[in-house]
Amino acid sequence: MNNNTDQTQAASAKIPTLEVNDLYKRYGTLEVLKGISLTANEGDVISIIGSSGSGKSTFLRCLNLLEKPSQGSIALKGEQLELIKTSDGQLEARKRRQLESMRARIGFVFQNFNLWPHLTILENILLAQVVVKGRSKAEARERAEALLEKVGLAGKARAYPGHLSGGQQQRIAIARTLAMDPEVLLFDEPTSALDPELVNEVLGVMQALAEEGRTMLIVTHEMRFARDVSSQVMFLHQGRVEEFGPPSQVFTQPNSDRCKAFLSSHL
Amino acid sequence: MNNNTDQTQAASAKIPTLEVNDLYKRYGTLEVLKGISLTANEGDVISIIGSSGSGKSTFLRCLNLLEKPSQGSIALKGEQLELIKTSDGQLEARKRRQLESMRARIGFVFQNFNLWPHLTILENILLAQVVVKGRSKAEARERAEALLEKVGLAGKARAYPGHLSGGQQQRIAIARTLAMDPEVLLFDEPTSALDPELVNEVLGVMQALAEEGRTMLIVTHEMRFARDVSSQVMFLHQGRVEEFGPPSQVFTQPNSDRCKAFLSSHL
Amino acid sequence: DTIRIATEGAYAPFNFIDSSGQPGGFDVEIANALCEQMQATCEIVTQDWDGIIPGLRARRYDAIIASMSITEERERVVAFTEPYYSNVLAFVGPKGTEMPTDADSLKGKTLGAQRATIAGQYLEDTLGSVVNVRLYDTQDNAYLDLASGRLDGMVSDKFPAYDWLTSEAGSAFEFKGEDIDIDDKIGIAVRQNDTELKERFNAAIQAIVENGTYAEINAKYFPFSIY
Amino acid sequence: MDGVWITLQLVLLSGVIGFLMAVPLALMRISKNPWLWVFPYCYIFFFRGTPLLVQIFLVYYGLSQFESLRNLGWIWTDVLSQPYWCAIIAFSLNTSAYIAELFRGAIQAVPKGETEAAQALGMSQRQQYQHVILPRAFGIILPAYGNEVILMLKGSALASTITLLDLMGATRGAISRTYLSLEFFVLAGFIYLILTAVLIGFFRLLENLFNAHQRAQDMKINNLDPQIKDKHLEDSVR
Amino acid sequence: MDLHGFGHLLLAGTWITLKLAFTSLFFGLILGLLGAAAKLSPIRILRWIATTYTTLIRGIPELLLVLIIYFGTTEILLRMFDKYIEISAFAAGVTALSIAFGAYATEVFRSALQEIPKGQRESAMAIGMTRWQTFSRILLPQLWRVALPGLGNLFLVLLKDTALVSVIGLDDLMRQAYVAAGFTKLPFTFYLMAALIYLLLTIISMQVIRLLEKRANRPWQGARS
Ligand SMILES: Nc1ncnc2c1ncn2[C@@H]1O[C@H](COP(=O)(O)OP(=O)(O)OP(=O)(O)O)[C@@H](O)[C@H]1O
Ligand SMILES: Nc1ncnc2c1ncn2[C@@H]1O[C@H](COP(=O)(O)OP(=O)(O)OP(=O)(O)O)[C@@H](O)[C@H]1O
Ligand SMILES: [Mg+2]
Ligand SMILES: [Mg+2]
Repeated sequence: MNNNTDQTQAASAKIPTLEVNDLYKRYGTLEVLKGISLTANEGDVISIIGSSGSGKSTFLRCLNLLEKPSQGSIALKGEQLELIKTSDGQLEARKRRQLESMRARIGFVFQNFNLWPHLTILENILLAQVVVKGRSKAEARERAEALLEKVGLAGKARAYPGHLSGGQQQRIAIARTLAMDPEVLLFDEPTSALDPELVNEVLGVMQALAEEGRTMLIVTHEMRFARDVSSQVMFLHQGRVEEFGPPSQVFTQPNSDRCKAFLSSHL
Repeated sequence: MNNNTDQTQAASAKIPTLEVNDLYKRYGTLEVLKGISLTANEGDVISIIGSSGSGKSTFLRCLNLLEKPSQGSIALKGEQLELIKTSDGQLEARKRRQLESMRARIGFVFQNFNLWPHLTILENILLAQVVVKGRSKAEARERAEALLEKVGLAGKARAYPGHLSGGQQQRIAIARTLAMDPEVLLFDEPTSALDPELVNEVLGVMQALAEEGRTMLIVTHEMRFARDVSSQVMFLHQGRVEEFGPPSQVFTQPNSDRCKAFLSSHL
Repeated sequence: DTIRIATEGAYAPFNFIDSSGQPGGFDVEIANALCEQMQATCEIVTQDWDGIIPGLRARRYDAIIASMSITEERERVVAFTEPYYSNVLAFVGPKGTEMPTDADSLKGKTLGAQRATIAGQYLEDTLGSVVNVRLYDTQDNAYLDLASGRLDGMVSDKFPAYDWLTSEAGSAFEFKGEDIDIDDKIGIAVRQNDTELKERFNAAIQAIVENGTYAEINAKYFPFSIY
Repeated sequence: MDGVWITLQLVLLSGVIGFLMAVPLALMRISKNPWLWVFPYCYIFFFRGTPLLVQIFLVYYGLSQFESLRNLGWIWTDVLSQPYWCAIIAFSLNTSAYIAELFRGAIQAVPKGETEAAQALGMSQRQQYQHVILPRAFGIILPAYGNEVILMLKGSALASTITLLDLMGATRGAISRTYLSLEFFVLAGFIYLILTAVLIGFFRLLENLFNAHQRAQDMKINNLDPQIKDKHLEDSVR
Repeated sequence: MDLHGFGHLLLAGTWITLKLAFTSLFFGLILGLLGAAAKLSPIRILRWIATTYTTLIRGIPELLLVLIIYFGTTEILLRMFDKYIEISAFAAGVTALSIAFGAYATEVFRSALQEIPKGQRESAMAIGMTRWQTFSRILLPQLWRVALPGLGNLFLVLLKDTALVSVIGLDDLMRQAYVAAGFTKLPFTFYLMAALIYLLLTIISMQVIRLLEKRANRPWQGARS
């Protein structure tokens, strides 16, 4: 926990890319997130680990308000996302415009991909570029094709998502998000359906993105991945941050017993 | 490839649990499986590895005819599944009854879970036990509750699948299949959404099942998992079996270059 | 045995269904008088107009007494008795206006009638080229449009129109010009091979006209003879 | 045969107008803001609740009861007093209520993940609807929408109530001259059947266009692009 | 409103209308489900039958269907036994309306079935359920969610289509209003009254449909996908 504070102080000089303060999320009486704070700077790659049901996905989803948090604050590059309480006690964006523009700057890759079934692969990647970013069709197509090439699926441009294998869908989902050139990227288990070769590739892509100065939050179950790629690791347990720090520290000398136990099971 | 033949000869004395011969699958002009044969004996745990899109899921799905194979034969405990050609050139079960009873004896855990969203978790696990196995409600419920306990989700019995985290859904999918006490179990990436702790647990469950004499085919991207649990490893590439043998051999001295390259990426 | 007779039940004053659910009206009273004359037991059923001839052919009932005009086309499918009254047409227009009913002076006016009736045919055939013809599904609709002012006038069966003119809704209108006799005879329809029943009806009609029963009924509804 | 033409005009024109009205109605209807959903709720309630006949009546005979409308100049003389336009108005209002209800259901049936994906990419609400939700919903309702258009085709027979000589009106006219009612009904039925078959064919075409993903998934794999390949699988070794 | 003593007749008509509507709804739903299942079946003949059914039945006016079924059957019976056999107008009306409703419902169910993710069917089959079990336990319960709005539309149309059966001698609500209007010369009064009754029935149906929809949607409430 004190690592968290250290890190916040260290970063206070420049504006953090993403700043989350004391985030809570309740489903009815079930409290899933119990006050999570996080500061991510430019180029940070933060892995979020924790056991199933500990609130990792919920946390990510709260960051771009796919899930309404119950309490807390979120700021992107110093710009505070304005929130108001709704009648059901959850928070909601005050200005829809602000939310939309923030979302366009935050990329999100879903755990279950959520491709649009009625559009072809190419159209899936084109759409948001054209309507949100306002790119020309030609420009967007060029970008899409380059990305498809990169994830090795150029040949599938005209297929529908229903024709793809799990790993292929996952790669498309990643390409769709990358096409938007977001400043912050949120990945929910981006490699769960990928084979080791592809994991390495995706890992390469992410490292390149980090070097470009993009900030990434990655929920993952692959400890190897977390150790090798990330600049910080966050261990969630029952909706609380139990451990936070650089991987060297978290993986070798965790403070929390809970974290120790969790990591020990990773052989 | 010759490992495959060796193994068939060794097993010829007793009846193999699952025997697949020369399985082909074509989607239009795209040939996804190009003649796959496999013999699995009681207690065998066979891991199927290979890169994304190599046909692993398709192979599993063909085994219980979720996907119609184009050619080949399948036998369960010596009982040949009777197939006939349909007008579109794919194979179909000749007697629906036979197919249904075979399917009830073959468990299948899907890559994307496919829980039934309109039923609660408990009902998801109860349903097939009652309508397919003909168990009494009370008996089925007892079994379901024991399994929920085992996968650590007893508290979620009355929730709907849409309210669960990815890992929780995956565990339910496993429980639902186990509840049927199948003789052969087919798993499509059963641990992709699980954290390392749970992976270990599921691994334990599988080992216990193998010791009970159940046969398992597991598609997985976790090489550690493949190495530790399986009795045989099958490496698929472009719809062909490129390598088959005990993990000790496949992981340390693979014959195929392609397999070497694949494994080398797994650090 | 009983003779089953169908009537429509929505063509007042000839046939209607009153608030107790009983059929009544000129047709019904004639039907009852005929049965009494024939010393037969009768049952009167009501039936929607569109299905009334098919129902007869399907033997749901044996005769139709529902103010049905005797026409060549109908005679191809059913047989008719001698007429039991004659229909004439009349022009109807708003009270207090001059409305000559010759073709020249009607030129450019809008006249209405019910579709699929003799009146409608008459209007189309004789005045169709000079006036705007509007044909309505039901007579009620034609009345409504007359009242709304869309129509300058209307051609209709005289007797039902008489009934409407005497009601509150029609009090602002009156008959215009002369009656139009288009030789429209109203008869009782029976199945074509049912000659025996036809003859019995014919005899009975003659009998009630002669013994004054007919005139009695007529007087109940109209101050003039419609035979 | 003029009747057929009028019938077709009625169906096509009010079909298009009705569809255009249905979309905003459905969108307002699913809003959580009571000021927005009350109007479409009542509208849908009224137009689905009363027989089409009554609606035609109200437009044609009802409007004429208002003195003020009759003084509207060309709106009255060229539109509101014309049976043709009254029929179009009534049919459009009627069908828009039914289609709006279909749309509402379909919009709610679009899987949530697909909307979330659009949100996460920063699409505005309008864009989400325009590019993801409505196209998906349209695909979902197509078969039921075909129903509505066919029902309207047959409903158009009611136009004869207000003196418009559509197909049914023409048939009745013919019946009044011949009294061979059943035979003429059969003839009219045959013409309706042909018109319906044409409509059904048209909707099948639309479905193939809009729901290509389903079709391709289910059967016509043969038509898939033989080029589709996963680069990742290509041999890098040999 | 002064109904001139025709109130009880309107009520009787309403009762007939309701009986017709609900009986036809019941059989029509069954036909619709069968039709949709046939349309999506791999067996070509079944698909062909279902397509013919929906095209033909949706193609001919409902009135004609009523006439054909009622008078057609009488005619056939007449030819067969050479004497008049009364067939119940109610049964004929219900048959005609059910067949018509079923044809439209087929399309609604078909679109709903196509929206259920393929994986749902697959996981049921993989666990060994028969086709019927898959259909009744997995598909049917999920079907309603998508199908209800379309079915609601059809039911409201059916409610009014019951008026067609007056042609075969059933005194439904519309016919009673027509008769009363004819007797009293007050068409506005009686048609308005009939409209109000239809509206009342619509309100009730809409509420019931809303409840059903809410129930069908419950498992998805607050769910993520
Ligand atoms: N319905 C379909 N129509 C056409 N091609 C298909 C269809 N389903 C799968 N394919 C193709 O078949 C190939 C094999 O797919 P499969 O799902 O078996 O891969 P996999 O080995 O399971 O991959 P992953 O590890 O990514 O899940 C892929 O290239 C895929 O695009
Ligand atoms: N819509 C919902 N309603 C109620 N509870 C929910 C809902 N969504 C999630 N939960 C609960 O919130 C908890 C956290 O879920 P979350 O998806 O964040 O877990 P996770 O850390 O991502 O797990 P996994 O690694 O399995 O994906 C879980 O216990 C889950 O059951
Ligand atoms: Mg998760
Ligand atoms: Mg797969």
